[in-house]
Amino acid sequence: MNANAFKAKDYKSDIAPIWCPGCGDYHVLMSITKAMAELNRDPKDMAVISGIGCSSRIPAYTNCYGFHGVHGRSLALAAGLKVSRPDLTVMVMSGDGDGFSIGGNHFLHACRRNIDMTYIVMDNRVYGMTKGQPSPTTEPDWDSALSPGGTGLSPFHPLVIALASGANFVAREFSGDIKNSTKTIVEAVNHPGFSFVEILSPCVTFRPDEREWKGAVHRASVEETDDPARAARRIMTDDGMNTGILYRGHRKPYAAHVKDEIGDASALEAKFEV
Amino acid sequence: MNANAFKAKDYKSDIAPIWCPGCGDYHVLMSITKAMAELNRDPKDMAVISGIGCSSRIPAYTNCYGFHGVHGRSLALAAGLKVSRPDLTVMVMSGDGDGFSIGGNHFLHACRRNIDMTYIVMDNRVYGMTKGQPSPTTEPDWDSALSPGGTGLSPFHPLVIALASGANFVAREFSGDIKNSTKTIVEAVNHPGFSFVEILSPCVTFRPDEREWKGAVHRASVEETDDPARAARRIMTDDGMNTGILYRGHRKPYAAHVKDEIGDASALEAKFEV
Amino acid sequence: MTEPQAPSGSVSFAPSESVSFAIVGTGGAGAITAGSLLLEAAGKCGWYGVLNRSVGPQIRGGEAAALVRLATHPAECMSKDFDVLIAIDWKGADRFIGNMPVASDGLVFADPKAGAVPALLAETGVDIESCALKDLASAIEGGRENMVAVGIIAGLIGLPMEALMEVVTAKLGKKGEAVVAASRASIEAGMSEAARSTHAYPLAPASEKTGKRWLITGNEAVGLGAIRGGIRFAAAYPITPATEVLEYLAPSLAKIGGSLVQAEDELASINMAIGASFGGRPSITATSGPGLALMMEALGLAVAAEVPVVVIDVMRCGPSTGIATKSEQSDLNIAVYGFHGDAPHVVIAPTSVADCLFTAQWAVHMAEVMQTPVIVLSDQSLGQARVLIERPADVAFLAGRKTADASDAQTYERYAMTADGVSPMAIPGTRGGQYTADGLTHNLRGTPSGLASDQKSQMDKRRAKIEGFDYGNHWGVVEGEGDTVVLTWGSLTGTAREALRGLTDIKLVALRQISPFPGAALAAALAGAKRVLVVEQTHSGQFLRYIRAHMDLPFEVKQLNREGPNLIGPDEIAARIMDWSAS
Amino acid sequence: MTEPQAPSGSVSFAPSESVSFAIVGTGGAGAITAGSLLLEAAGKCGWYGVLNRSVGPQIRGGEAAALVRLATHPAECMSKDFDVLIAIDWKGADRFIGNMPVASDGLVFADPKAGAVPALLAETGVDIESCALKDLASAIEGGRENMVAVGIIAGLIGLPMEALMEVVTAKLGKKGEAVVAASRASIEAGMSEAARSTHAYPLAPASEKTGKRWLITGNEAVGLGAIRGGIRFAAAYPITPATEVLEYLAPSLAKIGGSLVQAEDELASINMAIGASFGGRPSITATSGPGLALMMEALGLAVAAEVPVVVIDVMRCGPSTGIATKSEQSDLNIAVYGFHGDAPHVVIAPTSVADCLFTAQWAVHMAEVMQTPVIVLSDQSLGQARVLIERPADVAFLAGRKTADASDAQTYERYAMTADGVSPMAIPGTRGGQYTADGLTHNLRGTPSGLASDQKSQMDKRRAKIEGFDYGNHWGVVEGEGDTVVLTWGSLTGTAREALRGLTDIKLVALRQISPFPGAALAAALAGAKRVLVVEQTHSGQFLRYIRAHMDLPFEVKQLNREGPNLIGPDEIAARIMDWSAS
Ligand SMILES: Cc1ncc(C[n+]2csc(CCOP(=O)(O)OP(=O)(O)O)c2C)c(N)n1
Ligand SMILES: Cc1ncc(C[n+]2csc(CCOP(=O)(O)OP(=O)(O)O)c2C)c(N)n1
Ligand code: SF4
Ligand code: SF4
Ligand SMILES: [Mg+2]
Ligand SMILES: [Mg+2]
Repeated sequence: MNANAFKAKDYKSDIAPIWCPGCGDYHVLMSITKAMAELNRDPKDMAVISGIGCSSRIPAYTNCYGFHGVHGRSLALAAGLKVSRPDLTVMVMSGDGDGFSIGGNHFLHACRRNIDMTYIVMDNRVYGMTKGQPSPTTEPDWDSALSPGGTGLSPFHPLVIALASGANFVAREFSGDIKNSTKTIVEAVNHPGFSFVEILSPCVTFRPDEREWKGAVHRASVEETDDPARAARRIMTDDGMNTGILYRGHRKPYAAHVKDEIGDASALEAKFEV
Repeated sequence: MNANAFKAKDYKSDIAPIWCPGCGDYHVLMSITKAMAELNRDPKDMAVISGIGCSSRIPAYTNCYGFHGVHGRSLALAAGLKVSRPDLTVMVMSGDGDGFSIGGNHFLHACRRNIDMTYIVMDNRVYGMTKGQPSPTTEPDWDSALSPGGTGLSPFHPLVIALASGANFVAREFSGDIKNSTKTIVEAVNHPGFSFVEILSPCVTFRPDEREWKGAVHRASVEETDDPARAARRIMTDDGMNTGILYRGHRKPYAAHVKDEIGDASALEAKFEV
Repeated sequence: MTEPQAPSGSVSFAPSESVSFAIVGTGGAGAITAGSLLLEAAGKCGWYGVLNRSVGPQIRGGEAAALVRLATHPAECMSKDFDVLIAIDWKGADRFIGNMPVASDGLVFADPKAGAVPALLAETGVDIESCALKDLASAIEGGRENMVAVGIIAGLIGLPMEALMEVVTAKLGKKGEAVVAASRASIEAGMSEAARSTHAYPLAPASEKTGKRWLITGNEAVGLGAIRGGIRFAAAYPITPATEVLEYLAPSLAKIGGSLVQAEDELASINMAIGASFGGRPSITATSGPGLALMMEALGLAVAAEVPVVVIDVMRCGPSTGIATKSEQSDLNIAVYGFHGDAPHVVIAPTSVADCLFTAQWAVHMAEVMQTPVIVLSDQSLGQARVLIERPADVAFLAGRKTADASDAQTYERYAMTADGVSPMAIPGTRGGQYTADGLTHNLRGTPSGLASDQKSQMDKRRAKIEGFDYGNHWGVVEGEGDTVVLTWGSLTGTAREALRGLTDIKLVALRQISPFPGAALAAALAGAKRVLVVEQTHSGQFLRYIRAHMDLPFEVKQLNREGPNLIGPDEIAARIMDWSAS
Repeated sequence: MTEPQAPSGSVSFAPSESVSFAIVGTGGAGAITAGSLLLEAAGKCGWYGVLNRSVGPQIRGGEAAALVRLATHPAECMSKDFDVLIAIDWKGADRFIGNMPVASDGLVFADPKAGAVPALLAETGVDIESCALKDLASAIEGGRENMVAVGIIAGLIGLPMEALMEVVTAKLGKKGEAVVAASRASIEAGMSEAARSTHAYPLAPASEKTGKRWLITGNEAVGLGAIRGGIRFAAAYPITPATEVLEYLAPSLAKIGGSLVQAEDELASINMAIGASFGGRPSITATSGPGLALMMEALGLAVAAEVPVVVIDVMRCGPSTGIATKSEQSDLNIAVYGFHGDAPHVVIAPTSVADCLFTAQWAVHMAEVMQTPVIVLSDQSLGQARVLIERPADVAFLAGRKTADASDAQTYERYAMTADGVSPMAIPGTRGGQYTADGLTHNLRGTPSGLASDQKSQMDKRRAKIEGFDYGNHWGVVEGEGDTVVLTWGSLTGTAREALRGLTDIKLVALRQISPFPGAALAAALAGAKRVLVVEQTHSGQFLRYIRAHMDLPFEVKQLNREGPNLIGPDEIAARIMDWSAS
């Protein structure tokens, strides 16, 4: 029951998504706005930051402050914002191409830096926006114009990378499961430090096979852990389809050093006087 | 015993290193040239690729083909080279700044792509070339001008990242231990796919405390494994100072598709004829 | 080749040299398929033509339109308006109909069942005929509205059934005879509709006796030209509107023994290409503005380390992410000047879709011979246009890298001074050629150096090789005579040519070679000019600024420039010129 | 302030207005420490001066030299040669001694125990006196050779002991009296040596009655200026020679409640700065050429999304990695033109070390007021020079961003059209101001749009705000009168000023504002010019090319340009001017 001042609709803008009918990202938009309502923060105090891709279009569909930046750099934009504005709730929304391909380095370092924000990647295992090329999470045998016959590369384990590089909260959800997605996002935002949620979100246009995901996902059978090594091992050996919160750590979030009181620059002059 | 045609000195150039006296990288230079002699490949068929940093100066000190590229991109240079010239033995040499900070994304993707080459990172936990700033492997409390009082960030686990992203061979060595470093490099080069060797190599100028490493390193007490999840768990819980080969996998190396026979472009015209 | 027929309309109309039509409908309605079919069939009849698509922001399911122009002569740009506009449906039409003007003597075909004709269009007073696309199609077993539309257009312009069916059979034959028959029936239904129309737009037979047509996009032509030139390695990161270059190269390189690697980002793709080229393989990548921006640091490395590499930049609207699917010429600045430090290199631009092939091949040749990066400035309007052209001539340019021979001398100097500034490059595997390529200031061997003398001599050498190269007469296009000149570059060349058709005493000068600046050649081409109209698709006038920087302009200069996505049309150029002539 | 003394030499020499000396020795020998000490002491006496270092490629332990010039007037560039060169040792001297000419009436002090004077130097026939640095130092308990060298120089130029001891005590006092005493004894020993010399180079007392001196580097001055302007967030990725800007900002920002984040690379650092600025904090980053190249894509985003941000580019020798520790002005092109698409923004350049403060502060002001990226082109010669200057004047410029007020209206348009092109920006937290900043072509609200009208109106707006801004009289420097003009920019301004000292009827015009091009102001400054010498530190003449692109040059133009690391000197400029005047 949500007895809060804000409802999910208060977090939705009036801009019509460009997404294809049936795209999983519609569900993610529902989940994040529902989660925001649960969190009950005023939309004016929330920021949704993204890069480029179908998924990355999401900020403008919310009623929060948003930044639709360049491809792959959302985490860096968000880091600057959160460090200098610790009062804001910052969510970063990305896709598997934006986040794990071009944006991979910022992912590593965001996890390590452990700034208090939430990173949600809508993983559809394809570059949707550019019309169907393999991403780091794409299966090795997926055929496409750019990689005829498939890349032959084993897909990435984003959750393991997150763990190995220091993320403080790691979860996987399925876009169609709005209830659990919402719950997990609320937990992720509330958890201090850098929280990472991978949401499996089908691209019905370039990966029609992903409509099958609905039947394939299942809740994680084991409890979440706070031991990164155990969590990593578990994820490395699972089938990639189990959802839920997998790891919740206790690392100290990044300390921003920003004081509210802005000091006087003239104090800095003494150093130079001869 | 090395009864080979080539000796270590055949792999050394006549160019004097710019390194500070006592720098660990001198030892790494010895180890790689010794390893090359063991491998007994003609220097003309070897390529040593690097980025920018004190450590990245190493190619010109060998007598192989070398490419001293831009900061952080050595793995990409090397990937292009090896895919189009599978006949060459390709070694990539980097530093903790070059390889794990600016070069982090290429590291992730090189591991995943699993091209048959060897990646050696001279980890001194500092940016030596730019005179002493913290790198991703630097301890959180290490004081410097750029991060007074330390960064407060927990250091990276490069070996775990390598495992999580699919490297096929993972090892750690200490530069001062030339015998083991040499042996491990030989194994790394001989192992198919992407091999990663982190060599702890002290920066005596900006990290004089690293002279203590000599006493701190110790051989790994457990046998190498071919189970990445086990290896990851082990490394995540070790003290960062145990050396040896930690993981040797069986993933299929990247298939380059390059044929020796170059076909005729005129065959491509039919497609366009109306 | 089948001969074009007389138009099937009852009234007789004078055949014209060019006809334009648009087929609109939501994605899935098959507008693009219909346009392609008509284009290819026209090719079989010896006509020329071009197809552009206009699509909405939706990834799928939004509005789409096939914009087609057919002509008796090579024609790559659209006319200023359409003779026929046919709508399968009107969904989202408000968003684009303003950009698709129908000629005053044109015709709109609309199915009343598809809803009302948009007010914006109806208000122009253009003739509107209704035709029951839906009913006609559903009356046929397996019939499709877009095929009925094909029939209508074919009927109006006189495109013969046989040519259409040749294409249909090649495309759909595999699906069985029923499908082919349904298409034929649909087309026939459309043709009957056309015959009932009070209008017709017959296209005259192809004027020149020419060889077979090719149907190709600029992006494909660039890829084929690159391979012809010798490219055997490509590194790829997808980006609109360059992705098709990469998607063409992937299977094509595989066929001839080359390879393409999909990189994690553009920083990787350009470095991969440089690495492969260091290994002796001519290498390429393709991107658009945002990706090019990310490649500039490594391109500087290729300049300093003297590694050949070709970058195709298929320009789109900028700045930043801009409009990914629309054209602009606004990457001229970054391509020429976007390096830190002084970095001589080459920038060229194809002047037409057909020329994409030549220009890409020339690019490979120059990159390899001069050991330099070459940036090719194509753009969305070339890259994604599908055109009917004559088979491009074979070009002699090949990758001809000056390499060092094996030797025991141990005295190899990678960056040795030479008369032409190009030093023989040892390819890994060459005995005695070992060296380390370096982006730091270096001496003759490549060893990093802080000496002023090394910095100077290597910079002099790198400049000399670019400035001393013989660019032949490929620097640009000069057509016609007159003291009034239209000066343009790249993709607008075709537009300018079209504008000057029929005008006399006007000279067309267009640059294919952007950098190094072809100063002497351009000065010669402009000698005697009294008035020069500089035409470019940028907001700030980058091209004119660039020219000013390099030469005096001792004549009256006017500027016709505009940002995208609204392309400068032949009519605008002509109007400006007429205006001038009048005054 | 202590008064300068008469030189202690036995013969009397006429005091001069400027004296230059070099102290050389391997790293660890303390040459730089000695030079710094002398500079700071000179500041206490009211002199001006500058210290540059010359270091070898070795990271540590290689050759190092302190190059110092002291003068009675503000002086930031080195003289063409040195009056005194003193060597603690000669290791690696071959590599640099050719770049350190000693004046014909100069003096070399050498310790025979440090080995033979390099032939290159000895052959010049310059006077060489031997002095037993080693022996003198070891005769003193805790004595150091570099302190003896300090004494020698001080003696030769007439720098009083009290000033030196003031500095020594401040620096070494904590280490105990013995250390201070040893320094004093070493300096005294040196002074006695100087007294025995047949030479002396007395410096005249500071000419103008001025206030206290500051001792500051260009990199520090930029940092302080930025903070004065309102910067409260910095993102950092180290790179020579910009690292000191960041290393200055880190603790300084912490002191006043700002913060600095070390990023993983330059792609991250620029995006962090943009993100922080989106949040309302004036933000900055500093880098050099290779890093700037990596930032260009995101700078385009800042243009399109209209986010204020300041980037300090401390230029070094290019292209590619070039020479990290040496100066050049060759990033002008990339700073002005290095964007894909048309991207109006601001580029300015400090004209001296002292001006680094003003220029950085102005940069912050303009970035914030115009909501635009501002690139500041400093260079290694400014950034790493340590100079004695007067306390820079307080400047009124402050970050003054036009923000949107809280509202319930729900009609906020982030990119609304306004008279000056600047739209009020809602800072996150502002009620009713929610919007999404976007790098795609967008409408007034920021929603992505493919419409030609949106592309045009937003581009017009962005250009208007940059071109319509009132840059006041800060666009440049105009000094002197005459129809012969020296035209330069940035760091060479001081060099040119120095060159024109003593010459009459020559005008100095230097640009601080590079882009937008200050056309009207420059044209006014050049009105009546007959001859213009354009001076710049680039190989290709980027600056002249840039000017040509924007204005006609109706006068005789000569060019004095050269790549780094060999800096253009005042003597060269003067020679070119004299040459002209003669002809
Ligand atoms: C620098 C740069 N390179 C490439 C692109 C082209 N591009 C746009 S979106 C995209 C991939 C998006 O994939 P993903 O993040 O998985 O998003 P999706 O569309 O699948 O939701 C690419 C490559 C770009 N805009 N900028
Ligand atoms: C694009 C770019 N950014 C920054 C630099 C400056 N830079 C040179 S080396 C270096 C760090 C090197 O650190 P590491 O790789 O650890 O090498 P080390 O010197 O410690 O061996 C940096 C930041 C550069 N050359 N290029
Ligand atoms: S292309 Fe795929 S990811 Fe993009 S909107 Fe369509 S379904 Fe969604
Ligand atoms: S600074 Fe450190 S890493 Fe660099 S050469 Fe010196 S000791 Fe080695
Ligand atoms: Mg995706
Ligand atoms: Mg290091």
